Amino acid sequence: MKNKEVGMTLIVKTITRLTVGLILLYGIYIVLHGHLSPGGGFAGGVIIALSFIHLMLAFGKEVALRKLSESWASIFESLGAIMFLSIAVLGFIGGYFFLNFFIQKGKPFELFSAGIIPLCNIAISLKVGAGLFAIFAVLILFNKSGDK
Amino acid sequence: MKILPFFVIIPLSAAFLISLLGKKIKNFGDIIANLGTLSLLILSLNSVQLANAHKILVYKMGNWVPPIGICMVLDGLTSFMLVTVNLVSFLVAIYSISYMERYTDKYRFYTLFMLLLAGMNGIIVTGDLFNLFVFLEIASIASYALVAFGTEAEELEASFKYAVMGSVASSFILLAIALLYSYTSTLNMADISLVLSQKGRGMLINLVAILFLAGFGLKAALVPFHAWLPDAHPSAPAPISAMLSGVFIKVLGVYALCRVFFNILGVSSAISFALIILSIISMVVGAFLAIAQQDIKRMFAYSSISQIGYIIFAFGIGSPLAILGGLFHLFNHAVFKSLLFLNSGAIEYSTGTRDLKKLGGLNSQLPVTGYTGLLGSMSISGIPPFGGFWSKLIIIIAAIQAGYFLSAGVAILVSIVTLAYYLKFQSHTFFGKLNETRLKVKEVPLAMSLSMIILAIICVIAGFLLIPIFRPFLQNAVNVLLLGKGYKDAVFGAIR
Amino acid sequence: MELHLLLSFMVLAAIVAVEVEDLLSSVIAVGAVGLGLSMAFLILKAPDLAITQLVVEILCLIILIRATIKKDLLLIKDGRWFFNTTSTVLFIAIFLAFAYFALKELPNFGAPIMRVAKEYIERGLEKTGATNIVASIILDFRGYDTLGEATILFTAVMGVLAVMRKVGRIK
Amino acid sequence: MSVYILCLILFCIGLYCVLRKRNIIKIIIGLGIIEYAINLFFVLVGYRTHGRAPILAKDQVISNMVDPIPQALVLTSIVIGLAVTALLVAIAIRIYEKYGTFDITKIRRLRG
Repeated sequence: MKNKEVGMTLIVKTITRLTVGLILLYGIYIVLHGHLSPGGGFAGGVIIALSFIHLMLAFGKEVALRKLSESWASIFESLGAIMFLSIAVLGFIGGYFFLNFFIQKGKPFELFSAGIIPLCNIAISLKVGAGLFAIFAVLILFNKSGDK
Repeated sequence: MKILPFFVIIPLSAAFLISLLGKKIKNFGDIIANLGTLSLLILSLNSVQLANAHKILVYKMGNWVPPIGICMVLDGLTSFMLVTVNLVSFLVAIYSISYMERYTDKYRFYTLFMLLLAGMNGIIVTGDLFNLFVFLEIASIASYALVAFGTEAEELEASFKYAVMGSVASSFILLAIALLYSYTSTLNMADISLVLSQKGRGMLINLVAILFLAGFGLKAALVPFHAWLPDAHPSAPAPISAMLSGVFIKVLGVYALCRVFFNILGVSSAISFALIILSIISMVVGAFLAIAQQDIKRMFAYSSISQIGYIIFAFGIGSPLAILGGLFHLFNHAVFKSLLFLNSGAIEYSTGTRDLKKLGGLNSQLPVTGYTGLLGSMSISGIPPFGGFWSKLIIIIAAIQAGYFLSAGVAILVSIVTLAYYLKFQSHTFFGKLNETRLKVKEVPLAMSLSMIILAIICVIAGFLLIPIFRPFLQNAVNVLLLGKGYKDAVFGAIR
Repeated sequence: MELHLLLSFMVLAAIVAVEVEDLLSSVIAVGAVGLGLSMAFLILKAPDLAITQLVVEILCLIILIRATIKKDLLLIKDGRWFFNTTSTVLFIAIFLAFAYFALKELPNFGAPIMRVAKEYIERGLEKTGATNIVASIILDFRGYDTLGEATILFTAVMGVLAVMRKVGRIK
Repeated sequence: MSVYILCLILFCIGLYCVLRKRNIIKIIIGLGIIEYAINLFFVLVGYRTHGRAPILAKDQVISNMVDPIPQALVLTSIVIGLAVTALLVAIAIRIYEKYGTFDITKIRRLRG
């Protein structure tokens, strides 16, 4: 019974269980098609973060933090940042910082095209999603212990 | 020429690595931050040679030709600012090894510190107006967080005030960039300058100039916009106070102001008049408020406002000699103000207070801090033969040459007031009777003393920058500002 | 025309957000401004921005509500309220009047110069391979800006984590 | 022209809120409104009458695209706004914990 006290009502929990996966998938879709259609790494990353925040709001913080803990979020964020920077630095193999170095691969209008742009989108979404989740987790956790 | 992007890559990768591994590996932050700042210092010294040899170098990001892509520009002013920033940040990083032991989560401090440094280096090397704004925001956000790093009530309050003022300043700058973009339809600095010279100036450029003046003036803490500085700078940990007062307000305020006004918009007589008025008020108000302070760091913070007034005053006059004096004073102030803030940090580290009334006679207990502090104070109050004397002398001579007799008189008067409050600082802190309870106070650890000693040595020998061998270091920077709107031709010439 | 309506709605919602006494209502009103902005982006043919603004607005709203919930306060007015407000309004009015004359020199609404943008539109696909021109600008032509942007978010996260530490100093 | 003025009015409402309001959350809201106004201004500047979104299509040639640069810049600017808001809210929560109020007149241990 004690478990039911955490989070919101049953209706919200059921709906959340149904929608949260879809939201996550939609975020990933937006990230992967960033170079073809509107969206991109930032919007997609924020949507991914929102799906976890959704989970946290509906089920209470423990459930969400079990799926992705705060320190892991921080690590993912740093990894995303390092990935983005290394993609930029890899441009030096073509002679310039931020050179789009394998532009030749892939045809336009296909998922695998546009050189480094999809890779950058993935790196950014990782960074943004994890970073915003970390911010939110810290703000929530602070409240819990802040009330003595 | 290939070195330019590394001024941003090194601090950024250091920040990311420290945040990833700093918690796991002990002392990882210390090592990476010090190695990073040391390599940046070496690179920046190298850039002086390059700037001297080539006059101007343009790095094309991703091999896009500038109006299309972003470019980085290395010229005399860039290399001058890079040396100033990276010199101070290297010494501050050494100092932080011991000092930051007092705070929890040291690796987060180093992460934010490297991000602050990345932001400042990014501002200096960029040749694109919007890119300048982006890096300005990186540096600003890092500094808001660093001011609140102690998480005490006063620090949070100061940080909030500072963050609100800083965000308003950023939004002014962004609005100005938006107006300028819609007028010229380009973002590259040289290209904007080119389009403006074809289209001529109207009301719109005046509005843009006012917005830039308000924005960068807020960042530089010129007097009507100064209210955040005396709270924010003392609240930060001492190494960050040194960075903020020493280089941060100069890069975000003075450098960006000069670059925008001298090289892009062009200095009209109204602008230089406004700069002179604001700077005179800053000098006087900052100096007189500094006398009244009992808190060491607050006194130094007001003193920063006053000294920034001198620098902006020199740029307002705009003659070659004045600009030389202004840039030289900028360098000197970066060195001695960071030295003084590090001294105040050392005093706080040893005695636990920064209240002038509770201190006294520390010279016997803290000899290194005492003597370096004495050198710093003498330099800032303009006693020959220190660097501060020469730079103030040049500025005053230039003011007299240009016919600003009244302003020159005010500048001399403020210099005397400066001497007065630094005498007060010295007599209340290092001389006089030692408090009985402080007999056991010990000198600060080696890392802290080392960086203070190096800064004091630079303070003493800074005057040698004026002799012919080292003169190109300053003179190249002066030439860039004197170039004025010829900047665009230089940049486009370097691309071809 | 619909743009004017939308902008007027945003101005009204902003006034409500500024002037209403209850904090929660104020936060919700500012959410209305943000969603209006998202729709304005859609009308102005900026779908990328519409999506980003929408999701960022939701996140901002959650964070702001998180800060305000269960925290009441009384708005007090200080003694020089009238003088201060008048001077602020006067200052803003001067700014607006000045801006009105300055804005006349801008190119007309709906006719940008597109000095550099022309290049991006014409040769963006062949140079970068991305069909979304905005994506090709933010990640290739001006990718360095995006590195800065990602760093800003990183800085903010680090800043929040640093500010929210329970104990700042080792005693 | 009139849309530019409306946009600047929005900017001024935000500025008024930052300068005059005494509540920390209201100040954050004011900064948000300023941010919105500038983003909107940037996009307005790049709009082209009867323009199309700057996304290429497979089967048709689009000649009248709106200016894509402001959109790229505003994307950056939105994220900056989010970052600043998050940091300010974090500081505000800490201030509330220390002082027990959001009223800026009661939070005055420092003198400006």
